[in-house]
Amino acid sequence: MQRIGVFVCWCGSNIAATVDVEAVSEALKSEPGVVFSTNYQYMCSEAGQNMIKDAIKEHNLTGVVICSCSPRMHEATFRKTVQGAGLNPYMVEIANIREQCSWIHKDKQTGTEKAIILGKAAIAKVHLNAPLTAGESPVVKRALVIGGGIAGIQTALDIAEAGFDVDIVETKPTIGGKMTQIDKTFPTLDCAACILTPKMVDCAQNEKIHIYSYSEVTAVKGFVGNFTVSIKKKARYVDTTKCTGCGVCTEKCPVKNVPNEFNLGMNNRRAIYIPFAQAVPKVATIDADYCNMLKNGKCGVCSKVCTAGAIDYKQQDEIIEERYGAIVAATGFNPIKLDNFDEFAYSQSKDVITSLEFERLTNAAGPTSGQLLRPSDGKHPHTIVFVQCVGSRDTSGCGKPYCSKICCMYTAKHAMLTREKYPDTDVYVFYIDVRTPGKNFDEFYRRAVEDYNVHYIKGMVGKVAPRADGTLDVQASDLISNEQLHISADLVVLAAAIEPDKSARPLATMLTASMDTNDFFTEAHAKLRPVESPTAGVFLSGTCQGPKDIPETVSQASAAAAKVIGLLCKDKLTCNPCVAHSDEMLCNGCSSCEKVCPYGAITYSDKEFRMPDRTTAIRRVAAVNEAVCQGCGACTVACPSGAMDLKGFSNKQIMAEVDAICK
Amino acid sequence: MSKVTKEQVLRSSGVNVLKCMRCGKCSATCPSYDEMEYHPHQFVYMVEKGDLEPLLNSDSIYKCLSCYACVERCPRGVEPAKVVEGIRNAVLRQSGMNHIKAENIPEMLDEDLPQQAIVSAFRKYKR
Amino acid sequence: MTFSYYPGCTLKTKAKDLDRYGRKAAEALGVTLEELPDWQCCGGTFSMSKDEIASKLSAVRSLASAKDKGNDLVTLCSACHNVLKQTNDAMKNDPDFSAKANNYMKLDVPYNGETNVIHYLEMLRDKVGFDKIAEKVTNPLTGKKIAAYYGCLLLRPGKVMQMDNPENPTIIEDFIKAIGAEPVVYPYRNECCGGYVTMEDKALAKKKSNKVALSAAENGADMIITACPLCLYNLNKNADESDIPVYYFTELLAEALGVKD
Amino acid sequence: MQVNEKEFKPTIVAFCCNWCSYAGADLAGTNRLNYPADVKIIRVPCSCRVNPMFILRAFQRGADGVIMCGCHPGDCHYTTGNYYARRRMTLLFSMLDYLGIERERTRVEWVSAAEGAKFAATMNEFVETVTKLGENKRLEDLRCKEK
Repeated sequence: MQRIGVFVCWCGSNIAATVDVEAVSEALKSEPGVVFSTNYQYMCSEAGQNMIKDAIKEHNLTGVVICSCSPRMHEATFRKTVQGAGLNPYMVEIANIREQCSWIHKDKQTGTEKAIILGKAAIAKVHLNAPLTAGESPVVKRALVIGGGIAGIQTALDIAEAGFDVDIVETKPTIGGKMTQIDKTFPTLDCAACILTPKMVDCAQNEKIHIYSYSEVTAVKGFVGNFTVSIKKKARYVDTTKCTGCGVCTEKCPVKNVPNEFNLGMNNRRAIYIPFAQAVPKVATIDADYCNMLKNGKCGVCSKVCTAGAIDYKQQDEIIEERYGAIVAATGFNPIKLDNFDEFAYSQSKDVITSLEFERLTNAAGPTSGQLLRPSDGKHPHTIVFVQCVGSRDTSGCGKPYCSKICCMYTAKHAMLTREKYPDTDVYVFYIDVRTPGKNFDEFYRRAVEDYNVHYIKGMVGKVAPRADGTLDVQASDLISNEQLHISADLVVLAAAIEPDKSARPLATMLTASMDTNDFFTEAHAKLRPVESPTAGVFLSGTCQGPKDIPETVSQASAAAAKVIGLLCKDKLTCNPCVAHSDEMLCNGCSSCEKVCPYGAITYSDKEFRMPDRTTAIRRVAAVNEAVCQGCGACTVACPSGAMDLKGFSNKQIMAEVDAICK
Repeated sequence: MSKVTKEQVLRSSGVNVLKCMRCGKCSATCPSYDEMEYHPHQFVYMVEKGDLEPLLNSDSIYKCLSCYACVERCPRGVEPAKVVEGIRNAVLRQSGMNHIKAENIPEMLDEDLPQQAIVSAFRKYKR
Repeated sequence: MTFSYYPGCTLKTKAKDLDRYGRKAAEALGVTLEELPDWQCCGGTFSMSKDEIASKLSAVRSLASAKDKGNDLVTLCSACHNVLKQTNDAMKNDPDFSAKANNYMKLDVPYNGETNVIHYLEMLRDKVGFDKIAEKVTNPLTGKKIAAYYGCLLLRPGKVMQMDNPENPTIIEDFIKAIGAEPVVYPYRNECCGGYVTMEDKALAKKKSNKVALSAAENGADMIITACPLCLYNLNKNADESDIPVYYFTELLAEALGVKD
Repeated sequence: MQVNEKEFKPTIVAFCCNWCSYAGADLAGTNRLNYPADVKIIRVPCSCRVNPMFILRAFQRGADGVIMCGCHPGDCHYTTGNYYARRRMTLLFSMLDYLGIERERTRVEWVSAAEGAKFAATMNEFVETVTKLGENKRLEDLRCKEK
């Protein structure tokens, strides 16, 4: 018989306000096996933990039940506590009376009754708990960063700095990501390229970092400390070891009409191309959709002009496999498509552009060499209207329900830069709210208004009507003066919402990492573990976790790196001891469990058994590799003979909980 | 006029005015804006505040073209036109509050005017 | 191809052309339109108030009778289409409304929005096919620059009407191409012409219809086509700053098919 | 609030996988989204850990409804667990239906860690359905009463 101690937490008033904690600890005192029961303001505090330790020693407790917040919150804390008092850490069960009780039931009687039942279920379970010992598994000392934008670059550099090998997988021909397309950065107006390209070069030159550009992750197997990842290196038809990046091929290629994605299709590139001058790696890539040689075998110009002999039309996609201890998702974002917002005439007029397109139009390496010119006629625009929140904060189903966070600041930047370079331009910004939390952010926005005379108007644009004379009639509301405005604009810039990159969803499935309804990766804890995925060994960097500006992205990237380094520093990891276990005496060797195991943790072998009549028999029985088993329990239900059970969540334990609840 | 309550308008229109984030896109898109004393976003806000009296007495309720532009373009799915219709119906359902009287119809007609216009006018302006 | 057909009251009086040419063109395209024998006036406008039941019943009656016929219900007048489609949607998706309406109607079998309501244009696009129409055109309107006027009722509310992208529609433009003419895209094709207030506020109706007509003319259109009798009236009568002619789309279709008398 | 003694309060057991649905329930709590106290959650590592025996046991001990929640298909933390669970439950529920336990008393629902609102809404709806059905007696009658 266990000697059980019950500890009911008030969680300040979080639990105590709607659950009568005194009544709960009193009621649970009379449960069989309970020799001690108490309640306290904060069980997780040092005083609370000491109370538990003291009680274990004083009352010789063999099991502990804590009625408190979710086990997802403090199970680990309390396991450590009891371990400190000499008890096996797996002799603790948590009854979740906060998230599942006090926070959702307003009536104190209801809450108290339910809390008592949850407590009884935990007591019933702990009666059947057995001490468990965690095994160990080795750590592969290499990290994978998926995505080579500023987030991935920073994470990789920091991991490499700590002395670990790290690979970057980037789907584009070059690393750098969205930041390469940006002209200036807020609130300091640094040139984006000037601060980014040195980091790209650092990545390329760091011997600890290996860049798989133009590559994709196609499969992930394994678990924390020991992932096996398949990476597809897409055929770029150029031998990267030979290509010198001289660029002659990109000048001689006869196919000149390929929309240049780097400039968002506002100008053209060739079928063989280097995305931009500072690309890393600086090697050419052939676009198979446009290359004449690859399409119909007629051309070969690039091959002829390449003095390095790097062109290889026969190159194939190649899949390599690599092992990693930790994986960082840094898949980034894209602006949303504006198909659902045709009231702003984005698809009807060339002079209605997105903010990212505006960046290219003001960038010296952009299609207009940095001259702000209208895409339709190449003339200088004199009246520019910026529309904020296009598709952000939209619950109608057309856009995204969240705030994209960066638009207020970059729009202030665009407006300010325009006024600085072209003082003869009238600039209007339509806003719902101007959101500028951040160091020097509001000051920056106010400069746009006060020093640069940008017209900020509270209200939204309802319609943009392209006129036959090339102007755009912007119909909008001015909520402060309670007027409907008509502004004749030359250029309209839409601050399109941002969304996670489309590759994130399939990647999350491969990583078994969870996502929210907007396809942003979910963090393990919103406040306390913001750069970890709930899936052990998977970390989050940058906008794949939620909208972020560059400074925030870089901080999160470094934070993710710190977590990875913490993991890779360990030689061995403690495994989850709640793993499957087969009772050889019951196993009939049917292989049902082996077939459902997603990790291949179950193996069969012939074993000699001594039979009751003193003969020996050879039987085929299952054995679980505890270092590989992740404890899902699929095998326990598949087993027809009842030989397979899961430690920590055994059939008997769960049945005991069921009984306690249904009493 | 008997008292028209906020709850009555909300029930009749089926609109959740609390969803409004005050962006003003409804009023930005409204083709009748200049003819209205109170504009679509004000209808939503004033109903939320329970400030119905000015709306009930304003000609603005007859200026709405029921063109659904605000309904289509509202980023929060608020459907301001339904609030306007809710207020208008609350007025028309009061006795003697018909906005168009049958005897005045003939003088408004011309030979090409489609039936649709008359039927609609009756529906929109008369109990 | 056989469809049930709901003409509506305006098509029986002031908009006979819309109806007549629509039927002729359908015949030429091998489509049979069977007029619902017991159709009733749709009510002209769909009340957005959830507690307006009685005024929507006539539309429900027509919809229920089309259900008995078993064919898709084709409408031609934009207003009727809007009312029938919205009423049908309410019968299908607003259990409170459909319960009350069924209660009033006392049908043998309750009606729950089973009828599929499509506009004549949708019939042309989805059932006949614009490519098939182009093949049957004997008298193409080559060189004509035509502005499509959608107005408000054909496309909105987009979630219910589901005819086309409500902000950047193409169905009438594709129709114009099918009859051999050149579509003119202009920004006010889906903005309201102010038809509803033509009796109440002439000045407003003028202002709005002029905006549409002038925008079409400014973009080089020779004529405007529409599916709505009220829009046609309003653009003809009240858009006094422009003399751009306005036609029903069915008239041009009949002309292109060579069946306009 | 005065609790009516005679009012039927169903006993409902909810099996929730640790990674998605249990976290979804936590989120419902964090967001203070109410659902009836009749629902008691049992944490399991994965929906595939739910042995049909557990559900039979619950009904035998007097549960009025049993709901199993897991990660959305394709999003299982263990890659494939919820697929096994889905198939097992389909078979089990049709067998229970055959035994006279109404189909409405059993349910499988996919709730992600981000769907606190869905968790609360699902539980509200399920409790309402089971409450309407009233007390479940079929399997309870079969058990050997211990007391």
